Amino acid sequence: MDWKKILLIIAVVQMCMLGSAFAENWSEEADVKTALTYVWLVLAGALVFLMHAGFAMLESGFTRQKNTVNILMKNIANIAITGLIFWAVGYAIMFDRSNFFLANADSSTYNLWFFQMVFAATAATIVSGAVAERMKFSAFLLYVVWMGAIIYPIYGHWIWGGGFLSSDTSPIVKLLGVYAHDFAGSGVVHAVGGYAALIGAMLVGPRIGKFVKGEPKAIPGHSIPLAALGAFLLAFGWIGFNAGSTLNALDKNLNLVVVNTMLASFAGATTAILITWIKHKKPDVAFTINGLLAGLVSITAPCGSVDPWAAVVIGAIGGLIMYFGYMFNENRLKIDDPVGAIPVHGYAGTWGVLSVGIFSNGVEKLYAANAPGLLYGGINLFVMQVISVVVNIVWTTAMAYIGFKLIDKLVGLRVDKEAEIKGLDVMEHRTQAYPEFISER
Amino acid sequence: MDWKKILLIIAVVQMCMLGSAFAENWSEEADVKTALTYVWLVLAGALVFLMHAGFAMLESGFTRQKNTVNILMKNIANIAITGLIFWAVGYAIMFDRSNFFLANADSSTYNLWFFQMVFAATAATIVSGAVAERMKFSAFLLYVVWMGAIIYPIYGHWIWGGGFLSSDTSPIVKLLGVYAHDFAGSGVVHAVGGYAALIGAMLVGPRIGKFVKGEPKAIPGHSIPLAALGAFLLAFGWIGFNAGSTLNALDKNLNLVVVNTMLASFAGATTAILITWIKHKKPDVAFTINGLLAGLVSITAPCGSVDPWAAVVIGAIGGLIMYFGYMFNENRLKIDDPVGAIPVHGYAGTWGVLSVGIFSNGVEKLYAANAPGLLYGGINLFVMQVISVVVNIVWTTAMAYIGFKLIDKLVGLRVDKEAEIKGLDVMEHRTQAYPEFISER
Amino acid sequence: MDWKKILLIIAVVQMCMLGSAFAENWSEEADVKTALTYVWLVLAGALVFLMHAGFAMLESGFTRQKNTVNILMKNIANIAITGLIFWAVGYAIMFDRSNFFLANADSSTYNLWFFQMVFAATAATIVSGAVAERMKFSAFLLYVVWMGAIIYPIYGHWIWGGGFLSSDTSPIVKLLGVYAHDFAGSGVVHAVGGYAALIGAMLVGPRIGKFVKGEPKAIPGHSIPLAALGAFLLAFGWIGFNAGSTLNALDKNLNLVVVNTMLASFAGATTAILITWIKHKKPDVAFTINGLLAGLVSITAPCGSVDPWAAVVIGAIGGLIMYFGYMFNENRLKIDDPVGAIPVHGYAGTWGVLSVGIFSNGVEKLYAANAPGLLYGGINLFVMQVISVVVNIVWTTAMAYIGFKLIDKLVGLRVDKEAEIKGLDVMEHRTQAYPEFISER
Amino acid sequence: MKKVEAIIRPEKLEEVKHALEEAGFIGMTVTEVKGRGRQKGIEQQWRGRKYRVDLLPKVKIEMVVKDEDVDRVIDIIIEKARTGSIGDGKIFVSTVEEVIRVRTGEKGEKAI
Amino acid sequence: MKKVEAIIRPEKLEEVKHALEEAGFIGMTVTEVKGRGRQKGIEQQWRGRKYRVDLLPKVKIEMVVKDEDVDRVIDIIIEKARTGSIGDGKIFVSTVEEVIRVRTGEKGEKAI
Amino acid sequence: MKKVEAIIRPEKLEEVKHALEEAGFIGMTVTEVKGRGRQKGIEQQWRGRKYRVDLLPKVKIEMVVKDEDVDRVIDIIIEKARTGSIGDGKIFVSTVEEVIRVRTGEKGEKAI
Ligand SMILES: Nc1ncnc2c1ncn2[C@@H]1O[C@H](COP(=O)(O)OP(=O)(O)O)[C@@H](O)[C@H]1O
Ligand SMILES: Nc1ncnc2c1ncn2[C@@H]1O[C@H](COP(=O)(O)OP(=O)(O)O)[C@@H](O)[C@H]1O
Ligand SMILES: Nc1ncnc2c1ncn2[C@@H]1O[C@H](COP(=O)(O)OP(=O)(O)O)[C@@H](O)[C@H]1O
Repeated sequence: MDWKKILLIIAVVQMCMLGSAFAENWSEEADVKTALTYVWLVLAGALVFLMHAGFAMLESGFTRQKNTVNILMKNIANIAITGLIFWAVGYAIMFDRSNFFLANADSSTYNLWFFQMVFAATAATIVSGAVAERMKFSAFLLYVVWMGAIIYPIYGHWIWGGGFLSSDTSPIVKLLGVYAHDFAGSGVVHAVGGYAALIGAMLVGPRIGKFVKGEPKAIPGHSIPLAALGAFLLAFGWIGFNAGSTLNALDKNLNLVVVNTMLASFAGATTAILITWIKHKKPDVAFTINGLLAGLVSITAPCGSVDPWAAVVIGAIGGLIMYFGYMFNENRLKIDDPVGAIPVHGYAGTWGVLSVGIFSNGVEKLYAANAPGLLYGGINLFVMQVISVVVNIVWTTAMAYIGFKLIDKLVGLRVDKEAEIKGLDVMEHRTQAYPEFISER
Repeated sequence: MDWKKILLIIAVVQMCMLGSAFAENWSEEADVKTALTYVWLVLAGALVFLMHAGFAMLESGFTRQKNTVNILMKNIANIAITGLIFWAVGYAIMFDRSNFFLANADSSTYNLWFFQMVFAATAATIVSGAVAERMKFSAFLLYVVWMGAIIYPIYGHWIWGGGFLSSDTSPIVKLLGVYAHDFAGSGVVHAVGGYAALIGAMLVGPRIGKFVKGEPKAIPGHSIPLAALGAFLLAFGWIGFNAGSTLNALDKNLNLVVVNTMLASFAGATTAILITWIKHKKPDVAFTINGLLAGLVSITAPCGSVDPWAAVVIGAIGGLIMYFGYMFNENRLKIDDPVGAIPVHGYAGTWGVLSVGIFSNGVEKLYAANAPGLLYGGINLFVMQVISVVVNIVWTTAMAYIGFKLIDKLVGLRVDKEAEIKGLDVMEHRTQAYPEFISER
Repeated sequence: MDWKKILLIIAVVQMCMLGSAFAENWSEEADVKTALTYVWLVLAGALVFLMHAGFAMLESGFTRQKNTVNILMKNIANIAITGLIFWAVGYAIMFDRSNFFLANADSSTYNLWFFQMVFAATAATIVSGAVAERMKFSAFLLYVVWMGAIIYPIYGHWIWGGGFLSSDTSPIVKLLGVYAHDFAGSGVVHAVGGYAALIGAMLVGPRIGKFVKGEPKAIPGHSIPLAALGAFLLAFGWIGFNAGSTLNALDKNLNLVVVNTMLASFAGATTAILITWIKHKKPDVAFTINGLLAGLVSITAPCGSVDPWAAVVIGAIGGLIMYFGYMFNENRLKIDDPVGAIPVHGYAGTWGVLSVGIFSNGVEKLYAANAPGLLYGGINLFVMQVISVVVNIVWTTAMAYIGFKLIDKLVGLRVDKEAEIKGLDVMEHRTQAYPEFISER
Repeated sequence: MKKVEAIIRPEKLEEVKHALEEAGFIGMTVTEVKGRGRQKGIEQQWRGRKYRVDLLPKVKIEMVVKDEDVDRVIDIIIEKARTGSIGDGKIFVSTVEEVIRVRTGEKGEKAI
Repeated sequence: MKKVEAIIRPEKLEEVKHALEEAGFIGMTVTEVKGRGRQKGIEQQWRGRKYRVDLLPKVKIEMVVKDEDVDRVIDIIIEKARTGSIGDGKIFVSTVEEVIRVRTGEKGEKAI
Repeated sequence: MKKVEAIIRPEKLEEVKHALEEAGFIGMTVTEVKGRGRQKGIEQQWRGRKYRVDLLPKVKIEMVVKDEDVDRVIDIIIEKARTGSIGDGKIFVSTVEEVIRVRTGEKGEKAI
């Protein structure tokens, strides 16, 4: 979604209404094309909503039992609070300054708000897994507000809301003759979440016992079935995430989007199975799940602009980046990321944005990169994507750093040692994930 | 959905067909508008169907391990049996006396039947959680038949099927000049389920150990991850539940419905986090989940007739009602409701119906209250909503009482003490939820 | 879907595009009817995709904890690898020889590929549960390739791709004057999966301890909640599976399809509750779940061609066939099928195909059997269905036999005794499903 | 000092624990066990196939007490854990030579 | 009376239990434990990182029997639980001074 | 031979285990237990209703060792398991009359 696109959508929708946008006649039926798009985006948005169940399950499966209630609470609170923040300010900042608290909204605004709100909540929730098992619940809630009100909508505005990376009047766009393209948000949603997760995990520090004399140690999660269920729910929701991002049910490109999304996720999972089988003698389940997701993250930006074979390549490389990125984080950067959020959403997200500049086939579409990538002889698109990646990383890490530092001052980022050892469930929520006591059976 | 609406839908659909409804030409394609509505309601209905997975997970997570198989069986049996009953008699009683066993049905009847059937099953399943861990499986099945054949379709007929609360020719409608409005069923579905749950829980009595010398004791459920998954699945399905209830894919109001649904659920969850944090020092996960659901239940009636800010208020109040209602039930009424079904579906459901009479903005729409609430200077709508609430409570409690008393005579409501202590799984189903025996590992 | 149908769909879609299929103008919006079908099939396909979460949960719930990671890995790997194989060769073999690697594809091809790919993966995954807890991971992956590249697409071609059972020019079709009809794949998908499962389970042999001196022993699974969740997800996905199979959003028959799908599943579950209550004194949860699924499998072929009452009968008989088939397999054939895949998908699948020849009401529709069954005086359709069943069983068992024998030569089918006793999770994946160790708490 | 090891019905734990507490016996260690005695086990089924779970869930209470307290402890346990039907459990008494409190290193009866 | 405490492989429980039953030894208490002896533990991995689980799952059988039965019980356990490779387990024997049946209050050998 | 039974904090297991290993004491059996001593238990809540979990999770280590090793084993456990606050645990020592290695049938001290 870029500026051009948003304008087009809004124009189309407005044309379908009698009178001005803000005095629309609610007792008339919508035009059938508009209605089709409405229904489609409601359903696609519902699928994205379910991704939050996916995150909740994935993250609790990949962390220890004693912190499970805390992870679940974070996921529920995240969608609730981001939703309210996005209603109050986020949407207005990102798209239209007249829509604070959804003032002046018509039916098409409501439609778009819903679809965009579930995206905003996705960006916010990514951090949850990376700082799991040690960040205070109150600190996390403050971060959620910061993300939903500032970090996400401002960067989102630059790419999707007519900001300097996508506006016709922006000098950089004029210079290069192309827009920064991020179809469904490898950068806007995932990399923003991923680099905020990087900063969060660095500032909160590793879990007790993760690094012993600098050596990373395995701290397995507590339930692979929950993690696998989460992965399936995420992949399911991703169909809505990507295909819905045409924002137009009549855009025939959405079929290609779905095919590319599927192929990249399959390639990511298969690559992870192979690389772990080779490197560690046995196919590893946690990496396979992360590989599937890395494939999905990678294809999120290019899915409307590349051929299926390229989707396979992009997804496979995404799987490799996830694997080596995870190892690099642990071995070199000594970052503790219990669920692998940083390589999956951050590194593979950046790769996804860059891959547009490499593999875009340049075919004219309603909404695609609409310029050739390196492989098709184009340079400018690639340059533009590099710029958007740099902006993405600099902005996100800087703002996340400021946010987490402020929160640290305010309430402290990390639970005390006793709480970490006993578990956040008992200490922060006074309950346990599986609270049945021996005598109760 | 009210009578006027149903007629309109049927008329539209019939006009789209050649010849009479019951001799429709199946080898022709449907008109594109009709087809869009068909597809939309099938998908929205599918989402509602998945709510039954949500109920099953929520209820098993919130109850003890020794009764988990029983809860799951009740949820599966409920949808199966209600479905068959609604096919045989329920639908005909509620909407059209010529459709027993779906006789004389055409494509639009089939479409509506599916969407209504998953609603009927929702009303029936609410009781399951409230009487959990002590009601006989056979008694529950008989109740399901009673609910699906009598309690639900008759009250439903009054509100949605052209009965005395919604028919143009009804004296009360003539007198007040407004219809009772219950968009997607805060009253028809949730309050009916909730008050039947109240009666069921009272008649079957509290679980052994719940009240010790009149003091309520905590009996924690066995798996918070299952409960949280259930909540997410329910919220996901609710998008179909509410947005589908326009019964018309071309009604642009459905976007507002989705926005209000989301905002109310977020407000409900956030309120529950805050109130428990204040009152009990720690944010409580079970109440947070119930708060999310209470927000959803509350907004189900008003979601097509109120502005987004009102949805936030309605959801937040719904969360409070849930919390204080739960406490009141345990502390004063000494009712044992393991999953919180009565405050969530009953009390918040009633609140939802009343809130229409307060917050309805009176904007003319294809299907909304179409009259102003108290805040907009209207009185009659509020009076009508009060009447419908009274009818709802009197009818449901009376019929549930008769039903459960009859069932008690027939097979007995409650398992014996031994079965309750050992668990219904072993005694009623001869198996366990996690049946792996030590030597099997 | 038969040949006639596919041609019709392709023709319609092509007519909606300017110029030739392979030079379509991507920057134009799709025709609204075409767009509606696209959106519908993407969503229906997404629902079918989620069935893979359902299989993963069902199968891990019904097997022992020590093999859970293995089952989950098999389900993830299955969808990933089948997806890639179906992209490379499967789709081309089944539908159009010019589409290897999705070459020459336009938007409608992409749309159909996605919907068909999730079906192919369903056929492949059915075997997973039947050979669970003892087949090598590598052997299973090779089987997946064999299924997705050979067994499934070739049989699928015969029924849905214009092969000898459905082509106008086929001698057998000319002779009988009817096509073999398998609406959504009781035969093409489920029976193919089910009989491949039969051969797989026979060749790999029963688990250690399943038969003691020829006597079958119970080996309970490890989590009923996971199994029940799986069943609900499968039923949810099935709505897309069956209703999507009209391949045309404007086919009004899809409402009947949904109604029949629901009713048959309810009848299957109810029958299983009753038969186990009678035979074993207590309603059995595992059989109830299998009964629900058997009802769904049975109705998958006839759902577009029969009346609702017939759907109830077909589903109920499906439930009985599942129950007695399972008993027969264990008591007589001494086959060990941990999840009941063979009776559910194989036997009930065959029943579904045959039931078309019995209950088809012969009403002319866009896509249905379009010929009367035995009950309506027709003979030829029944004969044709019997033929297709025979071809189905012979082809599948023969090819599965060849495949598994080859794989046995190549890598061996079965893990060694030590691995089976210790569990495949530790031996094949070096991890555990619930890996939290005592000292980690 | 003696170790009193009582294997009782899980549903009786709360009552026994409470009564012991009232009598001043606080320290104890509880383990979930499975046991078999005269009680026959419950028949279960899986897909209609019967199987007997002949090891039933029990709870084991271990208490180390002074020699002179053994009889009172036993009496309390018997009083509270008895239902009169098979499966009520067993109590075993044995000698413990030394008890040490980890926190302080104290030994003998004061460490109990 | 003696307490025989045997720590064996979980997969052997069924067989040992059955053999003891045949020989007339019904009463027993079984606990899931983790143990370490000469056996080295299994190496596992999580995201490619190895970790050794050096406490392996075992099953502990506790039986209180008459003095004269100790040897037979030990023989049966050894016979059924032995595989010959490291990790087969250990048996410990100690004295129990008193046994009480909760249901009846009976004491001594008749309570076993 | 003596059985040393130590009930310690779960989070100390790894350290204690490691230290015993260094000192040459490999064989042990570990059980998850719940215990109560002077420590008061944690208050939890469920829908705002408080309840006290007065049995806290502990880990029981059982080691059978030669008589002369008892003191060293105790010292190591105390050193590693002590935090100085209530709930550190207890150690019980009792006599074991016989030890048998299941794999070989060896008896007595060589079987430890
Ligand atoms: N000889 C024994 N050794 C060890 N534990 C025993 C023995 N006999 C019984 N138990 C334990 O005591 C529990 C209750 O024994 P049971 O025989 O069922 O009670 P009762 O003697 O009252 O019939 C058993 O489940 C088992 O855990
Ligand atoms: N000294 C000991 N004290 C307590 N338990 C022990 C001791 N030695 C071994 N065990 C228990 O016995 C189990 C099997 O011991 P192991 O040494 O592996 O067998 P083996 O000596 O036959 O090779 C261990 O897992 C542990 O539970
Ligand atoms: N008399 C006893 N008998 C059996 N176990 C005991 C006894 N006293 C304490 N324990 C066990 O030791 C654990 C720690 O005891 P606790 O009294 O809390 O430590 P401390 O004495 O250092 O305060 C308890 O949780 C319990 O498992």
